[in-house]
Amino acid sequence: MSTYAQKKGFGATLWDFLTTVDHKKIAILYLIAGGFFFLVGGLEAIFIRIQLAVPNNDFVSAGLYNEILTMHGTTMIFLAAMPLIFAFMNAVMPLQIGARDVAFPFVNALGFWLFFFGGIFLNLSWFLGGAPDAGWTSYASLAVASKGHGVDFYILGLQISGFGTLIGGINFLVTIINMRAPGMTYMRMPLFSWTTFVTSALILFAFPPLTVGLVLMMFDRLFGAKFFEVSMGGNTIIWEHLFWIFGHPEVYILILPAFGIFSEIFPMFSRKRLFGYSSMVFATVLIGFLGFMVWAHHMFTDGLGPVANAIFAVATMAIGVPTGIKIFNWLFTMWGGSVKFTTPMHYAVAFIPSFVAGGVTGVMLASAAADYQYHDTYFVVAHFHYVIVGGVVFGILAGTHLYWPKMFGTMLNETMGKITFWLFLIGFHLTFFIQHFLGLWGMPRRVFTYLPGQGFETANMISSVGAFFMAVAVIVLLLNIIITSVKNVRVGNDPWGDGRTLEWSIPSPPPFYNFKQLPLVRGLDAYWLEKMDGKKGMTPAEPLGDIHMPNSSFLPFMMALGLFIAAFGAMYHVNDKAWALPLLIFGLLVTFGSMFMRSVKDDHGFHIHKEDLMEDTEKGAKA
Amino acid sequence: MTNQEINSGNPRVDIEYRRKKSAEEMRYQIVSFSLMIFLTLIAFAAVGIKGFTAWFTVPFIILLAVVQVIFQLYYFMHMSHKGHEAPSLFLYSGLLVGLITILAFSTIIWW
Amino acid sequence: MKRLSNWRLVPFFAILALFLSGCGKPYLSTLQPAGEVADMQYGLMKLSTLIMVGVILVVTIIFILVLVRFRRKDDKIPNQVEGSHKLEIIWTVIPILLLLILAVPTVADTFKLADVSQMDNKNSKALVVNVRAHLYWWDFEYPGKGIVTSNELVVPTNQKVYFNLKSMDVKHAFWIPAVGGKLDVDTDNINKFWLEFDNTKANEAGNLFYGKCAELCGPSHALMDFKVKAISKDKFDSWVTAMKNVKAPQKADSASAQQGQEIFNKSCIGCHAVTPANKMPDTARVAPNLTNFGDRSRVAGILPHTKEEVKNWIRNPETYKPGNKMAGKYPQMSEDQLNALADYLMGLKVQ
Amino acid sequence: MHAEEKFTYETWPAEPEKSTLEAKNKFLGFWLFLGGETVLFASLFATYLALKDKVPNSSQHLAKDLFELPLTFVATMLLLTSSLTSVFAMYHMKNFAFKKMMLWLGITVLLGAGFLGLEVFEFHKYVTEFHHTFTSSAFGSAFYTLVGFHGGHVAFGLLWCLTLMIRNSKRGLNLYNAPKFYVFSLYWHFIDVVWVFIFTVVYLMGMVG
Ligand code: HEA
Ligand code: HEA
Ligand code: HEC
Ligand code: CUA
Ligand SMILES: [Cu+2]
Repeated sequence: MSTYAQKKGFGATLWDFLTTVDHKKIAILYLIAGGFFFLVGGLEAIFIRIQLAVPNNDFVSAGLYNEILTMHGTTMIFLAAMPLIFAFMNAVMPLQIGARDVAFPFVNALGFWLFFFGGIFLNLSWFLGGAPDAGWTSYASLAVASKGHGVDFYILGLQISGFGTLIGGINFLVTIINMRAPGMTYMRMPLFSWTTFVTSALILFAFPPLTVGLVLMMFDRLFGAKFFEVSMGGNTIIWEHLFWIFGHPEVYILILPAFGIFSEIFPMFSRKRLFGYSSMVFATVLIGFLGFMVWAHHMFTDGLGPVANAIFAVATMAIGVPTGIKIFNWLFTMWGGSVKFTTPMHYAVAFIPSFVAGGVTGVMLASAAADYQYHDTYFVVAHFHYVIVGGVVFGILAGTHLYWPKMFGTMLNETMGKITFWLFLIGFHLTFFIQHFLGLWGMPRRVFTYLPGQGFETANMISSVGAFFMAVAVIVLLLNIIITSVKNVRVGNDPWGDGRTLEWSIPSPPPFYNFKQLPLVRGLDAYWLEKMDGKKGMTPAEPLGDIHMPNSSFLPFMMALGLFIAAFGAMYHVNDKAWALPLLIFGLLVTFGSMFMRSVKDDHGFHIHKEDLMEDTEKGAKA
Repeated sequence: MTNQEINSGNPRVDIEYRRKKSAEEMRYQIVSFSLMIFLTLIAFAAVGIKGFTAWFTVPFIILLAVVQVIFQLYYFMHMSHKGHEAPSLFLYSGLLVGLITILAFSTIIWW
Repeated sequence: MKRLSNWRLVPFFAILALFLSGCGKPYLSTLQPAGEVADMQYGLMKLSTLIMVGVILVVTIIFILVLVRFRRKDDKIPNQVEGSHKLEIIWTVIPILLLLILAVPTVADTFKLADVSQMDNKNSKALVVNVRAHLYWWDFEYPGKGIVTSNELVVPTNQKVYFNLKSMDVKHAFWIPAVGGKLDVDTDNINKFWLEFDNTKANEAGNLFYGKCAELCGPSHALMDFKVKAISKDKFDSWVTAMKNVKAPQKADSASAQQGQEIFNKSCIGCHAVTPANKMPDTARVAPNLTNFGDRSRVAGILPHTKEEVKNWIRNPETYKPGNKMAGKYPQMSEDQLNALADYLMGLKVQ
Repeated sequence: MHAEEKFTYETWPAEPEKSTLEAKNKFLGFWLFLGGETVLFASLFATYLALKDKVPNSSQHLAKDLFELPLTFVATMLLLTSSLTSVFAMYHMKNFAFKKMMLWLGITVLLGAGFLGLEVFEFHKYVTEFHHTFTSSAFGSAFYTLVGFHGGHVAFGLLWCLTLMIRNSKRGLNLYNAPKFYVFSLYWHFIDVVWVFIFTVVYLMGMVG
């Protein structure tokens, strides 16, 4: 492989990654950055659990606790879970639909850098006077009252990274609509690509309300607007609505791709096609649609009135139906199959009871009158960690093991993988199961401590112990990654042996142009069909020809950097710092200058010639 | 995925046909522009002329706006042409989400 | 295999039993409801838990069967089944039915809990309490009775009590777990709801329920507790009369207390009132009303009600409630002055 | 068809905005973006409706005191007409008439600039005569944010169009830049769509009371 496998120096590799527009490399960037933020968020979780292990603890102070709590939620949702999911969407979806590239490689890179700089900006708050402390929901009255720059970091950081997510979503949508391989109809698309599609659509419609909410909050905090100032006619409920109109779809943005990953794993390791494929597709779309109709279930105790509460309660319950359809389809995919318990399959199997437990408590929460008791207690904390950790994090961990060979060309160690799994599973249930009861016994959430004698001691201790199991599990995973990367045993196209979809029909990692010739797709599970017909690979849909590829570019990095700089200017401008306004203008100039450069300099990309491709084949055959 | 040739074998015939098509479309567009201006005039008149109640005027001018926007979308932005299935799907989905938002904000923000 | 699945069910029943037995503390737990509202909500909890456990059971049984029966044993390729319409209809329709069973009482109860028509009824004798939440403390006003008390709500049992909730700074939430679900205390608007305190249950709980702030409101959100003294109607009426009788600040009875009163009148009275008929507009009530401080069960909602803790609190409120609005607003007190103040405050009793 | 290919009137494709994969992607991607923008503006409209006339005291002006028909009418006419002129531009783009396209785009820019000028004048008037500012009330904040977001979109559109025109003035039409012009015109119509709702919901409904 002439162009791909060349050894490069560190500087060259770094430059390569800073300028890359290749979706597979961007996937790796997302994986690294998301993984890093997962560790940060996890460390914050550990601090939370240490503080709450015993009553009246003073491991951290009250104010600091609120910062840790806020940053834990914000980091995990926006900077860990979403980017990790984006990593898999980037790495796998184009391969699954048989595309050479995504629709907008440049925009794809820009999306990553915006997320990255937004995340860095947010976390710099720790070193620049304090992190945001109004909860990840940042409800307006408290957020506007919050002193210092913490909440400003939240507003600006999320604004920048949210914009990255939005354009990333558009890119995936266009890729799926326009760039499917010949024969890859919508109803032949693997479920992970389907969930990518629906998730991207949710992103497209859910992020604008967040953007508006953040803009209003920014105007209030930095430019003297009065949206949330009640004495000036403002209204804080506006923020809550905007946040949750975004926030509820957001949780499905997280869970649907995880569902997608599991929908790949169950058929693979059961050697059986997905049970009820079309109803799975239908359920995915339905969940996405209903996801926009239920946001006010987070606001049952706001006093919106019984009519609104009743409507939103019933609408929320309805989501249980399509989700149930999925659960049973997965179970019946395994039914009658030939189930092999690889590490990814462990996660997939454990996901079912864990997620169902979290899902049904969700339906309990949906019962508005009863939610007056659950709301803002540890019962809710238990609910959402059951769905998020038992669903999203399990999905991410499963995906990591499953797609690692495809992304890096080497397998993670299975034994260590299973150790990670068991430790994490035990720790997870230990931590969060008992929290249901804490909530019911009367423990509110977001408390930095609790007084002795209320019956919360034992349960909190158990919960904290569980968190450490998860920490050890994560450390084993890190060791696994290091050890296997050092050994670097190369693997072939289909290292699991049970691959069903297109990504397993090409080398691991794939060449930078993915498919030498676009494959002809003859049905669902295209690669499996060919294998069952006794063929070794896909039948090409086109003769070998030149391939058009995009050029690398440093501009995405610069555009994001510009906004990062400008954000500092906007923030310190309220302190009457003389340099703030110039900094703001300078940052915006960098961004708009880069955009200008991009639009005036034609970029036609380049072509890989037929001859080089043939040479590649020969070398590949020899290697 | 390279594109199929859209033109027929004989470029001249094709060009003639296309010219005629675009000229025809241009006529539609001018008509719809005139209608848009006309609708705008009515809307402003409905507000400018005293004597209508708000209960009549508000729904009426909103209706005029909706009609006018449909002209914009279907004639100026060519949504009536084929190949706009995905754009319409997403535009209408966005519209749906937006309308629900507006409905919520005019009912359950209080007052 | 059958035995195995039965064995696996044991923990679920154990959990169910634990859940329904209602553990936790009687003055705090939502699982030991002590009033009509909490009862209703507990009923919904039980119903929904029952449904959910049923769902989990079904899933678990299928799950275990799959895990046991379909492990890979050989390299045979299983039958590639596309799906089954019959099954799909079953697992669409049954959940819909289950959800309907839950939805109907949910909607009914939601409307019942929101019924505050008695409040607006001019002729009704319903008891109304105006609750005002401040950063880390609670103010309770009994309109029509002309009395105010803080941090300790006093209510009669076995009758509906209606609440008007209003926040004076940021958003809080008013929650008495054992008696009923919470309602947000918003900055934008007054929220209304009702609770009912059951007499027998109140006695079991020692007539004292725990109340909490359930919405993140700043550093001391965790410490924004209050207490609810739920007493019989007669006792409540006599308490109201006793409170009303305090027309002027109560006279201190000992020398030390008298000294304390002087200090108090110099340094503290600017914020704290010691008469129950607080005529100031609500925005001017910046500190808890201390008229009946001696009758309370906690200092500042959290500390044990002892002289020592009163002194500690005044010495340095910041260590007990970070970010509270009292710290640093009055001169540093000497040990003697603290003693005197504590004596005075502990003597402020109406009953 | 390659993007760099040179064309003549005869060989120019019927739908230049969709003749290459890149163009198709751009076309679709932009439409999707407009779908997102719809939600963005809907959120702003919703906020405005919730905060309309929400002022701290009765000395401040309400919508019905501020707005005037003539100004809004002229602004509306400018913007609506500019929508038509950009349709003309696209008509000539499809006929491979580069000069005419540029002319109409130029007119579009002028009309847009006129609109923007009126808006600045209007804002200036509210601030100086009525003391209705961005910070004077929640109503003020919501009004300037909604109308300002639209104005910002107009301003961005003008810069975009000018950049496209200057950049491509010497090179004529090809399949690389034709989709860009087309996408710009979509954007411009969308701004017009938003304005239709602004003049209806903010100005006309504001005057009705
Ligand atoms: C991945 C994330 C995720 C997912 C998937 C879900 C899924 C669901 N959530 Fe959850 N939720 C959160 C993340 C998530 N949630 C978060 C983060 C919060 C807190 C935010 C904050 O305040 O900080 C929250 C809070 C939250 C609340 C607000 C609680 C409160 O603050 O008072 C509610 C209320 O209705 C709710 C409901 C639901 C429901 C009904 C589902 C449903 O989608 C679940 C559907 C699944 C099932 C039901 C199980 C499988 C189905 C079957 C086996 C079929 C048979 C089932 C039945 C008949 C019931 N969630
Ligand atoms: C994707 C979302 C996500 C994930 C994965 C998690 C994961 C975890 N969360 Fe949570 N959490 C939230 C989203 C998430 N969380 C949200 C949104 C809130 C609400 C915030 C709010 O109220 O505003 C919340 C709140 C929250 C609370 C409630 C706090 C409160 O209300 O006061 C608690 C308490 O137990 C908690 C615990 C945990 C734990 C123990 C984990 C564990 O699963 C974490 C496991 C991971 C690790 C343990 C990582 C191990 C790391 C290391 C070992 C470090 C090594 C370091 C180096 C090598 C550098 N989280
Ligand atoms: C700035 C006004 C202010 C001043 C001056 C002030 N306090 Fe306070 N005080 C408060 C506030 C506010 C609280 C509630 C604190 C909390 O719970 O967060 C409080 C709480 C208390 C409490 C606990 C009340 C309860 O309901 O349990 C006591 C006792 C008290 N103050 C005594 C004093 C004394 C004695 C002084 C004078 C030496 C004093 N205060 C001066 C504002 C003030
Ligand atoms: Cu008040 Cu929390
Ligand atoms: Cu939700």
